[in-house]
Amino acid sequence: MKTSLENHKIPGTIIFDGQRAIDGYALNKMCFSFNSAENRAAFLSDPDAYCRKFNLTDKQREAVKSRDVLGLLESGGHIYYLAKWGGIIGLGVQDLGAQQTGMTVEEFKAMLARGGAH
Amino acid sequence: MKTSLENHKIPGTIIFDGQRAIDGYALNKMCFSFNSAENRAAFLSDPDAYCRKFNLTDKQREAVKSRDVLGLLESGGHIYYLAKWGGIIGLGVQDLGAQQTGMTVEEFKAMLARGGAH
Amino acid sequence: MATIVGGIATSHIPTIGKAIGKGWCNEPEWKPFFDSYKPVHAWLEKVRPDVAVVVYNDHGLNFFLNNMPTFAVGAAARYDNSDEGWGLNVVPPFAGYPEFSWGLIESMVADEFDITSCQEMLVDHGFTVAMGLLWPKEKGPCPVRTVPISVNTVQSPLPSPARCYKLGRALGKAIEAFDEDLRVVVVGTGGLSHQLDGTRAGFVNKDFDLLCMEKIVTDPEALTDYSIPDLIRLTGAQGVEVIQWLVMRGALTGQVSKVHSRYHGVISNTSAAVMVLENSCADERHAREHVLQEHL
Amino acid sequence: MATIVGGIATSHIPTIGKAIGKGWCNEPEWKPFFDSYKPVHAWLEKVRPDVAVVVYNDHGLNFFLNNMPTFAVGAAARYDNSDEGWGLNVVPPFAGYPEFSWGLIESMVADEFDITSCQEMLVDHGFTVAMGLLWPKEKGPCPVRTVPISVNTVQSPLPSPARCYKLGRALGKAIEAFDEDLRVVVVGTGGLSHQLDGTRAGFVNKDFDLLCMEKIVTDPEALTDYSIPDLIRLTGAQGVEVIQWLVMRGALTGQVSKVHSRYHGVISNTSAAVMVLENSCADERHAREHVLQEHL
Ligand SMILES: [Fe+3]
Ligand SMILES: [Fe+3]
Repeated sequence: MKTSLENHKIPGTIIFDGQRAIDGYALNKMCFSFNSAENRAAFLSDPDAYCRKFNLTDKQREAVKSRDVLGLLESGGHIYYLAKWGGIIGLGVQDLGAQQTGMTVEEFKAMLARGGAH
Repeated sequence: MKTSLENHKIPGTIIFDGQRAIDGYALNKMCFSFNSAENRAAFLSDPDAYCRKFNLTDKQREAVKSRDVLGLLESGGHIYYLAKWGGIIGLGVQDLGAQQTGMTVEEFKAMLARGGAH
Repeated sequence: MATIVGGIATSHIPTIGKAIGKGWCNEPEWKPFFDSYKPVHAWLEKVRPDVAVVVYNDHGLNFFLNNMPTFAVGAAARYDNSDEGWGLNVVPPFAGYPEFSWGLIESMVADEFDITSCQEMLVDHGFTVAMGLLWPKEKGPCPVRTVPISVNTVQSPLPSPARCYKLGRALGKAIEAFDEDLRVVVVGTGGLSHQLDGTRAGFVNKDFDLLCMEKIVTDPEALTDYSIPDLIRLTGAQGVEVIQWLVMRGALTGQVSKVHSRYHGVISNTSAAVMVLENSCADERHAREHVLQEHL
Repeated sequence: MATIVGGIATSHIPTIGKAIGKGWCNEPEWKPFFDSYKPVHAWLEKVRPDVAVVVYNDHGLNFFLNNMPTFAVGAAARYDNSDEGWGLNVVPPFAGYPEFSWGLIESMVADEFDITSCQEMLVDHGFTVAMGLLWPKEKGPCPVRTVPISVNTVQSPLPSPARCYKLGRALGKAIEAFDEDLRVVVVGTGGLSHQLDGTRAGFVNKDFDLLCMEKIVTDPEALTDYSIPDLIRLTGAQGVEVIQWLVMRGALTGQVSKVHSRYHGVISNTSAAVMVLENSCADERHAREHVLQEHL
């Protein structure tokens, strides 16, 4: 599939286009379920079983296990849904940002305090 | 509220416009639940309790009890959702049509066989 | 590039679904009806589409009033049918084609249609009865992948006939822009005249049905002059489903040839009809596009 | 007839919602930010709107990918907030105004916007944080009824800036056509520049933010020349939320006066800003409509 956005690749972001939506549907559906406290508790009590219940791919389950945000984005996760997963495991948007940019959280926050990345 | 369709009143039909949608939301939500066999059984075991669970108005509960199709349409039911309720209580679209037009089912079917109403 | 081989318009009356499920197609009462789909099958065997884009309306299986789209396009790998509540048999799932769906959605959104995308979507009798008529299970596994497009015929305001026709034009352009060598048939389901609600229940308008069947071939723009209230008055409150025929027709080129057409009279409460339109080449579309633009 | 008193653009950063919930508005770190909403409150007390139409984006509370609208308009009597999964306090419900919502939906569908109508709809921080900033609970019960309008910023393809601006124009026309003596404020929430995903996470573009804040007043059409990929590049993947500002601006007349404007720099990961635009009279809109038509 050639999408119009693939003709506009933008360095440093991962456009959530049709192909990513296809790849990530199960992962995003799992993360969407985290709007419910009951589901968050179920995930925490056995994360891998919860991932299997939603039919995540091996790669996605591995990325969940290793908290690999870029890996989850590449395999179709949308950042809005992934943020719900992040919330459960104690990763806020600045922790997610730090990890993706290879900074410590302090470095990432300091960078934002200086007006952000350019 | 003045809707554009109220300026186009059409004799013999009941346009499902915004005002009817407002009036009928609970009723339609109840009927939509009848896509599930379990919910259909719950309705049949105690219809009025099921109506109350969905917060139908007194008028709507009365119309459900007396199987008053025109009354249900007037109070905001949509025919597609009401058809699901009809299915439960053994009223197909021709039974519904007969009731609304004041015919027997045989008369209504015969009218359709002659090419329908005009 | 993908090619549109043509369009099919067909009723989707639940009773037909029941007859299919019961295997009644050779019963005397049903044989003339089902036989009238034989030329459709012959044409489909000739043109061999890879994909069917099926424009229909959901009757309260997948969509509810809490989130009711005007135009919803399926983008799933598989579409399940499900219990509609009043006893129609549930049929096996249909194959989707999400990459193609996304190609269509991208193009239509770029053309300023405000599409709802559905990566999971139950298809009701508006879709399944048409599929069962066009590709009967007796003839083997269904040879096409599908893209369901659901048009709001539940909650007023409905999209106007003119808007539906324009959606069809954007759909045709989107299909032809898809960068794979595919053969695509566009199906519009629903109608013709009928009304289920109110004191005019049982309303049928054969004259208007025949007019629609004529104009849809030769002069579809004439049908876009009707408003939704016009259509309700002329074809019945549920007869407005004919707007799906207009989406189908819009996806074809300006000139089409009528391969097959049959008006059946009333089945259950509804005028039943089927038509097959063969598409002219895409160049024809582009030549006509300008003229259409002025008309609408 | 209803009158549009003006428009407000504001960020809706979750951290602000947290600060509101904790009552931090007089903490040294937060006071300058919250104080910058005092001129907004003064203006609202002057113009006394009856209704707020709030154009925002859902971040995965109410809408999921199985049924993802481009433009969704609330038509409920009450809008509940709910647990978003990552710890923001749930705030009390907001009053809706379904009759007004239907007036807007009817008019916008007649103008060929393919609206999704929502008779039940959870509103997330994109809506609630803005409401909490504009009508703080300390000042008493919220004096406005609301119509939430959610714009798809999740699933590509997103509606283009030009399409969003046109939606705004149709919205403005719809509001003014509503046959009751109402005072309406249109709120656009979101932005400005920020990016949460990818190796460019933490991206901020103050220059572009300031450009947006200038152009939204004097020359909003200039912003409609950007494509979505342009915006992603210039304002960050999530900075595209500025399309909601464009919907708001489209609903106002051609000429507006800037009552208040403040750029705050980065809060959490996002450039925060607030603006108040007072609307010119409706006649102004109609005079400009023709010119806009040619531009777009
Ligand atoms: Fe139908
Ligand atoms: Fe946001």
